[in-house]
Amino acid sequence: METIPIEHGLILAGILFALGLIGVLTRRNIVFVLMSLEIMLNASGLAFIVAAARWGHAEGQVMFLIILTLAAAEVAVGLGLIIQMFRKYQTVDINVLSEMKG
Amino acid sequence: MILVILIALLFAGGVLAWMSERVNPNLPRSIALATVLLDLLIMLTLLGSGDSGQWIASLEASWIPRFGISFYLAVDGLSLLLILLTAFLGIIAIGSAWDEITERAGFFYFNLLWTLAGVVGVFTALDLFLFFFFWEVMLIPMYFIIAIWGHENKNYAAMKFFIFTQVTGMLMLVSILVLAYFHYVQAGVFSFNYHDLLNVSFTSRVEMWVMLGFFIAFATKLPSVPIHSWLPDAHSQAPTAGSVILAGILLKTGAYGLIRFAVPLFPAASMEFAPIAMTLAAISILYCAKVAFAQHDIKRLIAYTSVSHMGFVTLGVYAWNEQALQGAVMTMLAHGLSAAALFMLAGGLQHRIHTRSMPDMGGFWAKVPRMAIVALFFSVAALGMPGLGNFIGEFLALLGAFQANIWLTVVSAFGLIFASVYSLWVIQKVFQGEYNSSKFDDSHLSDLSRREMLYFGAMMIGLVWMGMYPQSFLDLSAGTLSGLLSATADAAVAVAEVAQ
Amino acid sequence: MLDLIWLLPTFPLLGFLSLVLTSGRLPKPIVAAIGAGSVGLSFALAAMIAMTFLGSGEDYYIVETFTWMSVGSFTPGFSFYLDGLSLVMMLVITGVGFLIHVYATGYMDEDPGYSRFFSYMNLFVAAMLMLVLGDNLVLLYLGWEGVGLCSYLLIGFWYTKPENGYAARKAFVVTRVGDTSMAIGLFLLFAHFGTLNIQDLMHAAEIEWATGTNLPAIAALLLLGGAVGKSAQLPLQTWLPDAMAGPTPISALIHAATMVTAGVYLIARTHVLFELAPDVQILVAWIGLITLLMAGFTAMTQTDIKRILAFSTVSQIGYMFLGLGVGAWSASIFHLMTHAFFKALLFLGSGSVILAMHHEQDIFKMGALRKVLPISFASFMIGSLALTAFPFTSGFFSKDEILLAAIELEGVGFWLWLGGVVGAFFTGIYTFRLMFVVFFGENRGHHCEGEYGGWNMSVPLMILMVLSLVGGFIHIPVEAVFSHGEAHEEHHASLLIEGIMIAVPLIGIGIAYLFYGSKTLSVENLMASSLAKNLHKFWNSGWGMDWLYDRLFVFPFMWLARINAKDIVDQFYGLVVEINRAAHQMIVRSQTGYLRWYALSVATGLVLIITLGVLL
Amino acid sequence: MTMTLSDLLPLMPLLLVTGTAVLAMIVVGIQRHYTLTVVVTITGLLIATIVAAMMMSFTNQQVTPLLVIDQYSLFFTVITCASAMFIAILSYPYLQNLQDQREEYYLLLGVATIGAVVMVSSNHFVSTILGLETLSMSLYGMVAYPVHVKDSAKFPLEASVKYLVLSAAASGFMLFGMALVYAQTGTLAFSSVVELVNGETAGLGAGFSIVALLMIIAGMAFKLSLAPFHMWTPDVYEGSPIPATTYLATIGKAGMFVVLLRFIEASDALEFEGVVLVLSLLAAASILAGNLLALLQENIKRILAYSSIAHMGYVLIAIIASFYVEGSISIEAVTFYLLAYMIMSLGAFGVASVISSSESERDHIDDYTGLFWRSPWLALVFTGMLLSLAGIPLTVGFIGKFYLFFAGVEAALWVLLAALIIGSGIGLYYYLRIVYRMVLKADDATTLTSDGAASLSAYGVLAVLFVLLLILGVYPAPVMNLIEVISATI
Repeated sequence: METIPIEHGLILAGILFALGLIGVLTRRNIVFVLMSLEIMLNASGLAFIVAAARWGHAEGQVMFLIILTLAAAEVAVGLGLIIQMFRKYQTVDINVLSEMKG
Repeated sequence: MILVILIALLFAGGVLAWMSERVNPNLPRSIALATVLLDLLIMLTLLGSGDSGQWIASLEASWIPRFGISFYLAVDGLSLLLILLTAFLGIIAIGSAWDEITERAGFFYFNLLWTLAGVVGVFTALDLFLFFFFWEVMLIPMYFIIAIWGHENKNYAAMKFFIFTQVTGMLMLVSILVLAYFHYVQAGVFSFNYHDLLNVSFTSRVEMWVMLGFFIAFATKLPSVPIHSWLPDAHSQAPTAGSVILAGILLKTGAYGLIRFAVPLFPAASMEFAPIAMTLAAISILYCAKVAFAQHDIKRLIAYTSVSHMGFVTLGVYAWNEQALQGAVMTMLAHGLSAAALFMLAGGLQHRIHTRSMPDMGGFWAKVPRMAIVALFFSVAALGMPGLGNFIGEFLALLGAFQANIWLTVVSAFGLIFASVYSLWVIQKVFQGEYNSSKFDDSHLSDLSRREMLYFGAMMIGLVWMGMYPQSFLDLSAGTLSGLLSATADAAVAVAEVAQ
Repeated sequence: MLDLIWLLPTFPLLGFLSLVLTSGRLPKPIVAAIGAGSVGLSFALAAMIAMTFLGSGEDYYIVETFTWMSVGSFTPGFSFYLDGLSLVMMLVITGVGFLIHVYATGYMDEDPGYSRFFSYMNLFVAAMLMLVLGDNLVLLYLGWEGVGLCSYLLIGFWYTKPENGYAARKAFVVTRVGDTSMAIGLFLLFAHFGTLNIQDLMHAAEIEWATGTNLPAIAALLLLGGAVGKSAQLPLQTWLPDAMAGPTPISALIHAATMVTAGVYLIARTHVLFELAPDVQILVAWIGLITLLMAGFTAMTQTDIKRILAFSTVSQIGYMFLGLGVGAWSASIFHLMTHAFFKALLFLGSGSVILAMHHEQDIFKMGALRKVLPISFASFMIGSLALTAFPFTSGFFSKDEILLAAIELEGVGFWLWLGGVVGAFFTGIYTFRLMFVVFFGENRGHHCEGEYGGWNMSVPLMILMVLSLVGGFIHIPVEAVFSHGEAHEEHHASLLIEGIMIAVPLIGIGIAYLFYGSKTLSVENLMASSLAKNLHKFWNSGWGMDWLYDRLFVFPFMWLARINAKDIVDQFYGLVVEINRAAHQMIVRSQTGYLRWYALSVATGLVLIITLGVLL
Repeated sequence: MTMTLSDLLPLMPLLLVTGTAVLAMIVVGIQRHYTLTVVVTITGLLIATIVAAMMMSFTNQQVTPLLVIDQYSLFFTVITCASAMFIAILSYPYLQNLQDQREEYYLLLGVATIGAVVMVSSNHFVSTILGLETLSMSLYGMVAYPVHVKDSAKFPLEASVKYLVLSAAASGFMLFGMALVYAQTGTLAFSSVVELVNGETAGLGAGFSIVALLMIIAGMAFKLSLAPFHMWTPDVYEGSPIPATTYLATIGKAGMFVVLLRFIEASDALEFEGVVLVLSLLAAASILAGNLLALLQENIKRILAYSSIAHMGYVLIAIIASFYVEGSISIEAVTFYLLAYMIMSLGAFGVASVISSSESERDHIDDYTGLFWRSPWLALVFTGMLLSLAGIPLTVGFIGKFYLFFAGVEAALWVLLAALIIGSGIGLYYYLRIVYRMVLKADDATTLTSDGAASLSAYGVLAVLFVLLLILGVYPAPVMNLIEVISATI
């Protein structure tokens, strides 16, 4: 059976990761920022899966599950904050959060 | 043990003085005075016990075994001379603060005593870590003295003082550590003990760099051009007692460091470096004398003259022969007294008329004749009048330096001319000429009080003693200095051969 | 007896201490008693010591008291060295000094700083005695600086006037230039011989240094620097005329009789060194000659009575230097002594005139004073005669010896002699110009009530008059000191030369008479030409030396000081601070507060470190 | 992979902390009582501290592949638990007047401490991530805690959002890097990357390893706020309530540093020149940027934030030195400095916390004017802490800096030492500026202390810290010996 080379999988994960990062950088809507963060975390998860496939371990897959949980928790807290933010500022534009500087 | 008591007494006295303020605001100064007097008495018991070349008293206890650091204090003739000066000027400083410091006196005397404790520690520590420890300990209380009781620009001055000495101190720390590390590599154990570190050998390049770390730290404290510029600010802004301590004692720690550590630890590098150090000294002497002349602020002026005079010390130390070294030590002592006295006079004037600006003064002779005579005495002492201590120091330093480096000595000797220019200029501006009170409030312009005369009298006697019978002082340090000279003789010869 | 020599400086020193410590609280008579009495005691003791010493027939006598300091081989002591030279000096200092002290008790009578004045005077005498009695150069230097200090203090005695302070500082600083040169000379000598004991040095130098080599020349030059500073010779002569700002007894004591001759003493003391450096020795002569001529020209143009005398002092010390330069050591010392007599007399006389004229010093505002001020007139007359070397006055003998020694010198000797004679001609003119203007002619408006002061001012004048007249017959016992330097045969001068030397000053006096006594010749006519005017101005300013030095040294120094008052090194640290500030301002702008910007920096950082890490 | 009782015993401190959090939750569930919750939390943390300290002498074992309970981790467990306890005590008066539910804060604090204890014991990526995220997740909550309150002094929301987004991104870096390392080595435990590259096992190439390591390092650098990953620090510090800031600045930093230390030591990352270079650059940049940024700051929290950037840079020097130096001296340096840093940061923020409260934060430098004459003891403690941060003798900061210098000299890291000196020099300015403000004459004579009994305990904490500061500054030998022993276990 022709296996997919590990490099390909990692490159895919890398591209995903980069996309997520770019999303974080370019998006002004905080919901999209959170989504981009999800993409970054999931890219890492993919990388773990790929690596686990290389070694035939379960460890990498366990790690992926942990990442999923982690991302979920992250988003939960994040969304909570977004609600507070929307209450206070009536907007989800992340640039309003720039009162502290210098 | 006696050495620990010396230092601990000052620390404890400081705390006690601070605490006592709650009982009675006049108590701190009495406690401080009593503490330093007691210290002086204890020091005097050390006099005459043992040969001056030997360690008169010492104490060694393990402190931080991880690094082979010990709590190692010892006193020989040179150290004793300097801690005596410290205690003496400490008393004088307390005296000058007696009426001047009324706010938060407790904390003031706390800082004063802690500074003194740090200085005594510096003069007695023989473990390099401990030395550095005390070196830094004395800075903080001094910082407070300037920053709290200083004059109009105190924050700037205090900050500058602190940053200059601290940053260069860190260079010295690095050097100390390199030294200790080399000792570790060569002997297999960590040690910061002075005697152990004397035996460390280097390649000449490394030695030069390590020596420079020490030199820069000490040259800052001395101070020497081009790292002198903290001093005029610190002096002009500090309260009188602060200036007395700074000029009288703190500057001497730098010179002491050169004599005790920088040269003996790195004899070869020091000899090689000597022409540069002496050049810096010559520049210090002339340049700062010139800058002093241009100052309007009387305390700034005296501060610059201090730099100029300490140039003779550097010159003497790096000439590294018996006359020159004794000259350096005598200059340290004599300048300690004369500069302290001049700062007290300037401080006294400021206290009375609330200005330090010389163009506003003039003709005070008739108003305050005693003060005028005292000022004249110390100015004349400062310009190197034979018969007074400063002459002995500067003359010996130059005499010795001439044997080491003719041209730099000749150049430095011109400092004697400049010294007369600015010294007499001060007398002219302040005490001679027409009296004109329109520029300041002269309602408090009174002559020196009995108490002030007592302090000045003591310092005058000290200077005359140094000038007329310096042997009492020379004998104390002679043993130490000749020991250092013979220990470094080999290196000196080697460097001289290379030079040829 | 001789062992008591240490008491000589001690008496005035004690006087000084007691006056300073009481600081003006003592009544005047007691101050006078202490001030003059202490010097009187010293003089009495000095006289006894002199007799004992001369009676003993010893060449020298050393009294050691205690070691000043002992550092390695450097062990100067408070030791006194008595020989003919120091004997003469000590007698002149205490003797003339005592007379001037007595005179001053009257002169300073109304001054509020009476006690201060005498304390300085006493300190001066003590220091001066140290200078001449010290057996090593360090002790000599102690006295040397001490007299300089007293000179400074006394010139600036009336301190409320800034110009007095200026004159005082100028005197101190200019002489300090010389002192520094001398100090370097001391270092040099010590570096080579390991001692600063004068006699040891001289012996060692004779043995180790060959005549005409570089080292003795340099050493002699450096000492010469000190001497010209103290003795107001070219090129450091500018301070002395200004020093007249002090009270007149000071001018008499310090700036005529004693301190200014210290340079002469120094060279005489170290004459061995100068003999080892013949070039330098002849330079001494030239310096003396040029100085005496320049000062002579200037003296003719001055109008201030004391300044005229001051320039004359410069000129007379020029003669002494001339004498030293030609090897006439004892003649120079002889002239030093006679000069002390007659110049002290002249100054004290001028002091009486000034007091009587209510502190007027311009001679053209005086006139016809010979009747009103007979004692002053007498002292001026005798002093002037001695100064112009009128035959058989004291000045005649001493100046004669110097000039005769000069002409005997091979080569340049004639020119030196000729210069000296020309100088004597000018001396005649300016001295009697002063005489005729002040004491003859008609009163020019100033009211004068006759002699001021009592016996305490007149008696010293009279004693000095006697000394000025007969001082030339005193024999000074310095042969032993200069035994190996000087030819001791009598001078065999031709009649012609003797004649010239006697006649020339008289011609000068005559010219002065024609211009100022009989008014047959008019100064105004002479001054009509612009050349004469300019010359007058030039000479009057002391050959523009002050002008020159101001531009060469004073102004550049002041300029440097002024532009760098803020200390350029400090500015550098200010720059460091500014750089830090600027860096802070710049970098703090990166903290924009925008989340996306922060994320960008994180991402950039990541890319950056990965790039760096991978590339390496 | 089964847990036995002998595995549970070493986990006692962790279990105790967890128990504390759970117990506190139960207490809150039964009845809301502020003081009781606080007491439970403090007591639990205290017990955990004591137990961890007692276990140090005899415990040294790997518990499951995830956690290593050795003397080193126990040492930091003690420090962590004690610090958490101190922060809990400091929080007590601070939050007393909060117009909101106050009790849950202590739950968050407890949970965060669980995360921190896991971190200091971890030598496995999974436990690192678990610990780190537990800590971070709780901190988001602590930072944003007063978010409901209308007139909360600062911007907890903004701080929390910034922290969350950036921290999650950094976690992403770290996770991705871990995945790459895992792809390289086949294990999630900290292990030598280098051996695998050079060994026979099929590696993916050195460049790959470097990228992997650097991504992990970048993630950690973010958490440690090393330049250029530092920008969140001042904003988050400023916006958070002071006790949360304190937690972030002390436990958050120290836990991460222990992980970094173990990771660097285990992975031999410093074998790669690139990694050394990057770490050196991070250290130098942090030192300079941190100090320069703090230079003219007017806000105490921001000053301390920037200075923490610099301090992390200082410690990094010792980590780099560990590669060059034989023996454990540089690990000791890191350990001692972290200890010192904990003490002085706790103290400095503690003073700020004592004079502030949840409705009025006194974090502007002007608030401290004349403090020396109004509340001398507070000012004394603050001065001590600031001087210690500046590295002045008599304080623990000096000994810490001495260690760093020693490590740097032994490793001959001259450039970094130069940066250290320059940075410390700049640092003096802003520390002294605060000290100067405190000794200035005050305009008003009001004392800046919050009311009585509640803050008494906080004063106690400050006193303990101050005494520690001095004792460790003057006689550090016992602690040094201890650190020498435990550092050998890494």
